[in-house]
Amino acid sequence: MSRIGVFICHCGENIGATVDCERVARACAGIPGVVHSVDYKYMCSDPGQNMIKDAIRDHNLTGVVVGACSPRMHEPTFRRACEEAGLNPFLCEMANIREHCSWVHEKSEVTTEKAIDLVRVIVEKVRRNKPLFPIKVPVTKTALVLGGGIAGIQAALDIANAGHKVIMVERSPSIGGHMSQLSETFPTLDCSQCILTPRMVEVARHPNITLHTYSEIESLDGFIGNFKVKIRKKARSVDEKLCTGCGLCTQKCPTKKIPSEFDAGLGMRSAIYVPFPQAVPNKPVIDRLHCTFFLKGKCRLCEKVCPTQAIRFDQEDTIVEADIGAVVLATGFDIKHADFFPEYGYGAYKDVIDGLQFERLASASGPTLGEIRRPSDGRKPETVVFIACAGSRDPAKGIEYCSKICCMYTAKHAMLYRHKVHGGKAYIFYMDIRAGGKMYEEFVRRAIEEDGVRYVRGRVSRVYEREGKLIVQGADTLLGAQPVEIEADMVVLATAAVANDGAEELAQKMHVSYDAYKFFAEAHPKLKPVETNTAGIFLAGACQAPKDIPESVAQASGAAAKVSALFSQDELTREPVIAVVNRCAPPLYSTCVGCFLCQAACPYQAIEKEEIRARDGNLIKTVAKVNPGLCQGCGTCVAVCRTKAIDLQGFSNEQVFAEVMALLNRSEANAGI
Amino acid sequence: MPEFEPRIVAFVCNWCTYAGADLTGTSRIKYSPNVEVIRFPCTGRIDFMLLLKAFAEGADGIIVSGCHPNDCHYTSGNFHARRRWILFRGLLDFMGIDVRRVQFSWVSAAEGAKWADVVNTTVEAVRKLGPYDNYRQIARSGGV
Amino acid sequence: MKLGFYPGCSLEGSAREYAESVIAVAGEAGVDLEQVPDWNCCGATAAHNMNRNLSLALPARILAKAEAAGMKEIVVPCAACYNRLSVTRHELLENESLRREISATIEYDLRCDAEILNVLQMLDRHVMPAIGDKIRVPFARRVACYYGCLLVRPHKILKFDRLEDPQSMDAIIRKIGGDPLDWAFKTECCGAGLSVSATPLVGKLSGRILDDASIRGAEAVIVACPMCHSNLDMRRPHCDKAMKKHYTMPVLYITQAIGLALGIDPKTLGLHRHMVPVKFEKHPADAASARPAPPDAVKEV
Amino acid sequence: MEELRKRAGNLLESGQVRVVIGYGEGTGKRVRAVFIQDAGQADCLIFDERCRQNLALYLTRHEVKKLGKPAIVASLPALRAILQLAGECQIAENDIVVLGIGEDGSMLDLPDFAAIEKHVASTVREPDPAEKAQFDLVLAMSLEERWKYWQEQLSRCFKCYACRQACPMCYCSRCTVECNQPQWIPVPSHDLGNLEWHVMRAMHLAGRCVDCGDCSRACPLDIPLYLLNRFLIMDIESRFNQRAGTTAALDYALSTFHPDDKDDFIR
Amino acid sequence: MEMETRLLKKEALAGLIEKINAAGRKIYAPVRVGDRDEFRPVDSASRIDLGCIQTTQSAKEVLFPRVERILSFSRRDGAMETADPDLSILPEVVLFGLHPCDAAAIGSLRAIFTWDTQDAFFTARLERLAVIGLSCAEADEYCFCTSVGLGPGATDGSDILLTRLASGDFLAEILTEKGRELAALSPGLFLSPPAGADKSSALAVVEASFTREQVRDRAKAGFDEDALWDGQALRCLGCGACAYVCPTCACFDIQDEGTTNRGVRLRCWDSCGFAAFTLHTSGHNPREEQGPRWRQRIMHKFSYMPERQNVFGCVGCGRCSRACPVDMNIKEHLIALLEARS
Repeated sequence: MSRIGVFICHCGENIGATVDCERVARACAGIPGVVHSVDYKYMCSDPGQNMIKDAIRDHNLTGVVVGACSPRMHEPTFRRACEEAGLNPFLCEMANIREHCSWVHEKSEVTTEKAIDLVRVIVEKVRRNKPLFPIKVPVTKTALVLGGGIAGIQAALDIANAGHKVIMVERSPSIGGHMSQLSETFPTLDCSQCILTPRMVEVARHPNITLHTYSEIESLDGFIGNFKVKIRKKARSVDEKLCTGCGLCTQKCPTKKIPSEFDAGLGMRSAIYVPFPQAVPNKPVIDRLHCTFFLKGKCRLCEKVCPTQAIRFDQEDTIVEADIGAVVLATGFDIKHADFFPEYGYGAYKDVIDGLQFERLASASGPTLGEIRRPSDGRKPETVVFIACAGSRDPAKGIEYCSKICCMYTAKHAMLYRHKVHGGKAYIFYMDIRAGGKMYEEFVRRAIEEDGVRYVRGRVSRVYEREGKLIVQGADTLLGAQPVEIEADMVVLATAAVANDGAEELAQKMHVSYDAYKFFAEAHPKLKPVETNTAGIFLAGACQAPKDIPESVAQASGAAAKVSALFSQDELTREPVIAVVNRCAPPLYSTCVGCFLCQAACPYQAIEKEEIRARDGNLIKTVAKVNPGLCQGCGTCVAVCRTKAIDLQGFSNEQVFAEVMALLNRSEANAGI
Repeated sequence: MPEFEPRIVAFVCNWCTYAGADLTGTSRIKYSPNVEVIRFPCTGRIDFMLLLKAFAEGADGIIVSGCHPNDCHYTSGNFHARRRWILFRGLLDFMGIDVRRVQFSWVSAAEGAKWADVVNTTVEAVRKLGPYDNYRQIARSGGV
Repeated sequence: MKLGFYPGCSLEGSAREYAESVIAVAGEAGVDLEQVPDWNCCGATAAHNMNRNLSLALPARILAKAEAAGMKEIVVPCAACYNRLSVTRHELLENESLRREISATIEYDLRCDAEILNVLQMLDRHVMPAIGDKIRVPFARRVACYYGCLLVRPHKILKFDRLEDPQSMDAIIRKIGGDPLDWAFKTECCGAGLSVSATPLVGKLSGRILDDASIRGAEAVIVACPMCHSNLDMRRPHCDKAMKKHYTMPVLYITQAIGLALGIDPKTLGLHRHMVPVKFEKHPADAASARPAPPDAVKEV
Repeated sequence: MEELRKRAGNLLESGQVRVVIGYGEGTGKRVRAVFIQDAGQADCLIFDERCRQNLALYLTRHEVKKLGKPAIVASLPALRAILQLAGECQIAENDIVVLGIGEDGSMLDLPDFAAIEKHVASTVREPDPAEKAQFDLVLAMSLEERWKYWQEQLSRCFKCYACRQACPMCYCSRCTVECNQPQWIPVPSHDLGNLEWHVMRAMHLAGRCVDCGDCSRACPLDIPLYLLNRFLIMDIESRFNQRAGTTAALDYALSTFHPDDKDDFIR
Repeated sequence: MEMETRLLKKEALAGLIEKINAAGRKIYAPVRVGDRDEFRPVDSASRIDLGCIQTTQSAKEVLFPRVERILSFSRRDGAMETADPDLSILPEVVLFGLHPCDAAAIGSLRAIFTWDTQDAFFTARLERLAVIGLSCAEADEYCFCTSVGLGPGATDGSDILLTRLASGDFLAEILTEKGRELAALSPGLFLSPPAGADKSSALAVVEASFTREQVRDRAKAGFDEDALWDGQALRCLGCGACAYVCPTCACFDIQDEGTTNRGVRLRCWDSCGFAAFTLHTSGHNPREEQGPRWRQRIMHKFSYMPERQNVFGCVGCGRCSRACPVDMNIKEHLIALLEARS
């Protein structure tokens, strides 16, 4: 007969305010099989947990039900407490009487009645729990870091320095990400290349890191500790071993008029190119869409000049397979482009540019070698208007969130402009300045007070070109909403930070959930920011949400720490919530009739065929068998199986059946003795 | 005569709708208390027999909710569930069982407000339909 | 081809020439415009700050009359009427209880299935395809197409053209041989109803519009709304006073421009009714960097 | 019939098969399944329009398997059942010899599953007009009427399980009806027990039933069970374009899916 | 109690039914349903199908319902209480038009239900039952009552046995006390019998193929002839149709339904034809295949019951053969059994 202990938590006032906890405890005492039923102010506190441990020992309990918050919150806490008291942790379950009851209903008889129901349902479930023991699964101690921006670089270095193998995959020809495109970085204005390139070199030379640039993920299968990844190394048309990176080919290449992605379209590059001088690996790539050889079969000039004959026009994409234990997603972000702002004339007027393009103008390795010049006629602009929140915080444009970093880099841009063009006038139209980081506010004050940047609080309604000038129409809400009209030579839009295109397909390929804006979804906004709902896959950087460099690096180190923790043991213990095919005495041996309709339903291909043979070796029947390493416990096979031969540990047919019966049959216990 | 309070059981998946319902809680959005939730790892795990059991045991309405297509933590559990519900709902309707009392929905972990709305609209709809006497009558004939 | 036609008060009053040109051009394309029987005032912008149900009932009654007469498409040249009828139709279709309430008020169970077309939609759908080859005198003028506000807002309901940078009128002008100017004041406010209560303000607002058009060398301003026409044309003295300049550009309705291109004589097009005489002088098209015409199909958020 | 008897005799004499499952004369005008084990008895094999029972059901019975490799006289429904059983790994190609008989009574040469698939694909299934009329009648009923109709029909059932035992696709060694941990289906044949049994039976045959009609014919109380199966067959065919008994490969509606299966009821 | 013979005019039948109805007795009789006959409650003679050879289901449901609540339990503040159903409210029932084989079947049922413990439910219903039998004027190839010691005019089990004469009137033999009570309800309708009324000429002719004693001895001797039983049972599906339509099959299963707090105990029909009938919890099944189960059906009716309750368990009504989906004809199989020398 089961000896179940029920522990009802007040959670301070969170539950106690609307649910009569004493009555719930009293009511549950009446349930057959419950031998101990108490309530306490904070069950998850140490005294609370000790109450449980003592009760387990004193009443030698065979099951524990904690009526408190969501199991997604404290199930591990209480299960660990039970384990320490010698009770199998899977005999402890939680009834969610906080998020699903006390917080969402008024204080009333009905609410307490519902709380009792919810606890009673879980008591019936625990009564039918079986002790389960974690599954031991080997862990491949190699991490896959997806994305070569500063977040990816930091994560890769931390994991590699912890002594584990890392495979980094970067989509573009070189690592570095958006940070490599920046001129200086706030709030210290130190040169982005100077602090980034040493790290990039460190990645390239790190013995534990295998770098695949100009490559993408083909597929990812398996599960935590046992992923199998297929990486598609796109054909560079250059043999990386032979190429010394001398750059002769890029100079001699006749097709020079291709807008450079690295320079955000302001500068030009050749068909065979290295994105930027400090590129790692410093090996060129042939852009097959523009290269004359691939278009018309002629030229081959780069092949002729190459001192080490490293050009391979016939190179094919290759698929690299690897066993992976954990994945860090650090694929970064993008900014909103093109004709998203007709009212600002963006994409129509050459002198209306976005933040990244201004960075390239300000960057010493940029198309204008660091001088701020107008893309239209190359003249130095005397008046530049910066427009913050271009697209962000604008429900009409479908982007409601704040992109977090634009206030800071817009202040930086204005400061850089003032430094580079002394007589220039800089205006910034803003709504609110978000400068919450360390030394951030001081940086913005410096821009205003020392560099004379004029901040105008108001939104710009229209930018139009007239007689060579860009007329910026806005309002100044601090001066009584006066309409303001500025004749500017150049306008810089701080456009919204959005997810990369292709982020959705990548998330689906990695079985990771994502939000409405296609940013990857963290497991818990506050408590698990670097994990995803998929065990073994972690997040770092702006792919999770717009964030600046310090936060990306911090998150990357966090993700790396998680990976190192995972790799710290040889075997990974996995939750034993997996499916099992029943076995019984001969002559039946199992109710499974070997129809294998379940096999097609299993997303993890975890169901195999097993032949049951008699002692003399002849085949009696072929039945299904679940591979405990692959099964993730979704239970689809259990619902597809006609003969109920396969059952899910922790959510067995008997348990869920009993839960339905208990929920709908209110007993005297509810009547409240 | 006090207003009829329907009893509704909700079968939800742990990763999306249950988490969505948690979010409804953390955002303190009030909704009617007539619905009680049973947690499953995935909608793929919900056996169609459980819906029949729920009606047999006196439920007036049923909610089945899980992850949006392509969001399933197990990649395809909700797709299998959708196909199962398309067929099962058709069969129940063909046999005269009132499928207006069964509300299927996708609620993600970020849609706390939607969960409250699904609950409230289902409770109101079932309240309008009244207690499920037809089914309760044959359940009583079961000798209980 | 028979279409419903709702002139509204201004097309029978101060904008008679708009009605005449619409009917003339439609006639050329074989389109017979049949007035909505016993139509009433659409409530314009005044009704809805008096009483919401009134602002819905007035247009609803018009729709009811049209529906009773079996009209499937109703042409509404005046932008204000077009706006009121479309918004009302949208509200009633979205909200069943409101539809029943308003149907009760006007004593007609309104189904709202008739479609509301503004003049540009009517031209696109029924006129331009029919008169492609009938252009006798190409309207070879550099013009500024002015859309005003009510033709494109509220965008979520009207879903007509692009909100910030509309292109439909420009496209029509190109088709009849004109050279539509690329300029930024397409949807800037002309002062609308303030024409009576704050005429100097209208002078300033409309003046700025005319000023920008003239700097870019526009020979005329093309409009599709009687309110815009009256502010840009009738209030021209106020504009001149506010901007301290004298603008001679005529203001034409789109249908008048098409009429001219089709060779219809100016009198039937009602050109003689304008305050600013309809004469075209060649302005030196200065070297303002003409903005390349953005692609038609670009869909705006 | 002559050719059938000749081929059966040869198969038995040559030892290719140990038993021929076919039809023989029964009581009065009735026909019954016969299990011919020596060539001499081959003459009592018959085939005419009375022979409608789906003999494929005996292929999964261990009493019959015990007799050794069988040949089976297979009309069209039996052929569909054989393909579906193959798809569910219950019979392999060389386990049986198929004596296929076309609708016109002529012998078919069906050496392997592929040939059976081709033949089944070439036939068109015309439902019996009376059954089609009854189906449309129920479909046209209101919800309340359908409930009353099915309560009337199902309340007569006394759970003799002839519908289950007569069905070639119900070969489970322990049917879920006999599972009492938990007791999914109430055992007594009261209204609730009957309704839940027939819903489960229909759902367990969804995407598997080959529409041979044996369940309705076997029911001693003439309850129109084919209506439930046919509804699901048509629903699956129209929504997912899948038909049971058309391929020897696995193509089960409930364990496959298409990302954009259409539904009009999920919020 | 000596037997009286009276005459019941065919017009008087309606009156008799009315009288019985008026006396508050519930009458069941064969009624045409679609293309079959079933026992249904009737309140007027017109609905009775006198020409019915045999109903699909037997009338045993009146004495032994397919589902019967034998007790209910509920938990009141901790303690479990049980309550027996109130048998006093059972109605008085009259089975009209029961053929002699079905009437005799009641004897077999009584033998089982009162063998060692008196089954309260069965006996309560039996006390309230009166049977007005109807001799068989017609039989079909499935009937074999004469082979099991009965006949188209047998009187066992009936309180009154009507035999329809050529004139359409009924010869009524009042056989028991209950029969006399029924007749006393409407004395005017029972007239003195016409002279020379010969009952046997109005009866159907059913040749006997064997005697039940032959089958009893042959079956007992043939218990181990597996090949014989297996051969006969190869095509048997293992369903329960034969058991559930049979007037003498009385096997039942007990099921508890409800929750830990309240519920009921139900008795419902079961059949030895099912595979799970003899399945042990250990997984072992003494009767693993259909052959032994078929043998059990024959042995129980023709060997075990005569031995234990000296009454035969088969009355030759032929329902099991008619209902069987795969034409397992019991008469034909018994003949085959006798012909196959052990």
